[in-house]
Amino acid sequence: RRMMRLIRELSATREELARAAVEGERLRFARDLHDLLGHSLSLIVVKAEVVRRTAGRDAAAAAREAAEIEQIGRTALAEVRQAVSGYRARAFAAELATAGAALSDAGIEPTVRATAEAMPAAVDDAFAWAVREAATNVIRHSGAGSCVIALSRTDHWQLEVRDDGRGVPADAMPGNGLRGLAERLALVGGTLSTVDLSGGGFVLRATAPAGALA
Amino acid sequence: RRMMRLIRELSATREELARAAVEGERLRFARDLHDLLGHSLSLIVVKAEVVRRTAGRDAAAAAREAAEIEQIGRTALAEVRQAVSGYRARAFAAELATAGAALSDAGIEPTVRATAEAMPAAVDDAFAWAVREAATNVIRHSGAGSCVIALSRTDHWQLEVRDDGRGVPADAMPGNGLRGLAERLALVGGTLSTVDLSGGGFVLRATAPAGALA
Amino acid sequence: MIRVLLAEDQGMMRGALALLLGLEPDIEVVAQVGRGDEVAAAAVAASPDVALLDIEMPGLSGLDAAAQLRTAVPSCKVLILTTFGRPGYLRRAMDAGARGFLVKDGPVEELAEAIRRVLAGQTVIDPALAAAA
Ligand SMILES: Nc1ncnc2c1ncn2[C@@H]1O[C@H](COP(=O)(O)OP(=O)(O)OP(=O)(O)O)[C@@H](O)[C@H]1O
Ligand SMILES: Nc1ncnc2c1ncn2[C@@H]1O[C@H](COP(=O)(O)OP(=O)(O)OP(=O)(O)O)[C@@H](O)[C@H]1O
Ligand SMILES: [K+]
Ligand SMILES: [Mg+2]
Ligand SMILES: [Mg+2]
Ligand SMILES: [Mg+2]
Repeated sequence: RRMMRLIRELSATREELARAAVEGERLRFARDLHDLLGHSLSLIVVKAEVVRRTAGRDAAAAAREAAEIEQIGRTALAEVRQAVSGYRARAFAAELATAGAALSDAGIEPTVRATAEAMPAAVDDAFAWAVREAATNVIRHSGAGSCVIALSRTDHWQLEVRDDGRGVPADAMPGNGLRGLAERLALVGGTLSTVDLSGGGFVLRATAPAGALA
Repeated sequence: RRMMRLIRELSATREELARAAVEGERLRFARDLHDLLGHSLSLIVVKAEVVRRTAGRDAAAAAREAAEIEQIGRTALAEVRQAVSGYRARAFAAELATAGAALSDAGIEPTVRATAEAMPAAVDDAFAWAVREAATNVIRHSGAGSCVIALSRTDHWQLEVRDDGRGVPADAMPGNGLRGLAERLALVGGTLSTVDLSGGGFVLRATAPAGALA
Repeated sequence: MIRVLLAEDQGMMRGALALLLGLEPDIEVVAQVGRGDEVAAAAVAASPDVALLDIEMPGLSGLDAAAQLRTAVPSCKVLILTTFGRPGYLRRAMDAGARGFLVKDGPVEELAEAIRRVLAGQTVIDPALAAAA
């Protein structure tokens, strides 16, 4: 009975937390958005009003105001683009950092080789999932001493997680982790493959097309 | 031991869910932000360029373009504002919790009856104000032992805060609280009314139309 | 002529608003400041009928400047001009004695009208800001 109550309580807390996390994130977004664009857009509107009211009287002044509007608009646009890719690019980077720390904690030396190029948002999200699942598996199943995580881009995006552990035992059961990940990757037109190096380690390879939708 | 494992598993699931929820929100936000503002800002930049080039030749055309920039900028700002209030954590729920705690602290037993239905953002904000002002008044003026806060929706939204205190004394002075609240409610097309139960308590009733703008 | 004081820290915004208000036949911008802590002194010197105050300014916020103005030049009506309403701003503006609360990007004709109405004793609150309050 105690257990039942515990389960109920934990599950309520969990929902609460998920909701709180979303709310917190929303609030943060709202504030960012507000700070980022409020001033620029207001200034654009008021300056456009100046142009409208003075164009007939002083063409040179109107042209100068218009040039300033252009400049403010371009800067704001660049800021929006930066903010958008900033929000989008965070998932993979965050998971990569978490995975590295978790591997270290488990006594498995992590090496990361990642291109600095920004992935499209959909790939970033799918690969965030992949690196999390792969690292969890390495920690749980490999008995490895080191693990290399490599992100590269050729004509497609590729994430490889390679460990030097014991590989897959003969009596291994297929789990949900890899199946779910394969489904997740398929959603962005990507693939999942694994290579069991028979006693010499395990490789997980996720790919996604370079032209995947943003 | 079984319990320990259960707790660990539930806590892992919980983190997972929170992370998934936040990631979903982040993506959604990035998409919104981009669609919302990228287009408007690009258009503003292009039109400002037109104004800059034509101001010397055709003042009327320049003024027309400027008016359009004004309009685009204002609409974008209005959308940003809407996003900001839409993304903001619901104020009413927070104020309701605060009010309940403050009443309890003051020795007034609170009872809350609220529909789970979500109010439009504008109503939520106005009612947040109302519940704060009403609870403050109950604590300051009523001498009540209990207070019922009820939120309901029929063909309109209604918030009622009823206490069993001494009611309004004959020599009461009109304050700013209720006047300000009435003005605030009027902004969303709502109303404020109060009923003095002559020694048997006080009722504050705020309403807002069901179709109030989100 | 309605005498207006304009407090706004963003120079381009201040210049544009002053220019636009100056185009109104019955309005004259008699003082401009870019810091909140210069509002009271400028108002004492220029004796404006209405002060338009931005909220986020260096030195002192427009909300606190409004409270100072109430004692420095009690006859001067305060209208808060802001980009966005942050939670609590409207409430604090009203508590500080402001009679108006408007967005900066509204048409200047509406701003001029709000100035006239505030002078006539009315309260003017932008619905978009009220919703965000
Ligand atoms: N790095 C690895 N080294 C050795 N074996 C591995 C490795 N990664 C996966 N495996 C083997 O593949 C199996 C399937 O992995 P999968 O992630 O699908 O399931 P799981 O980890 O067992 O359970 P879960 O559903 O919780 O992820 C594992 O049970 C394990 O035997
Ligand atoms: N729950 C209540 N019980 C008894 N009297 C009340 C109650 N609520 C309001 N009143 C009376 O109505 C008056 C006006 O309330 P109002 O909220 O407008 O002003 P206030 O609370 O006195 O001051 P403030 O401007 O700080 O809100 C109060 O002073 C009080 O006499
Ligand atoms: K003038
Ligand atoms: Mg797994
Ligand atoms: Mg009160
Ligand atoms: Mg400012």
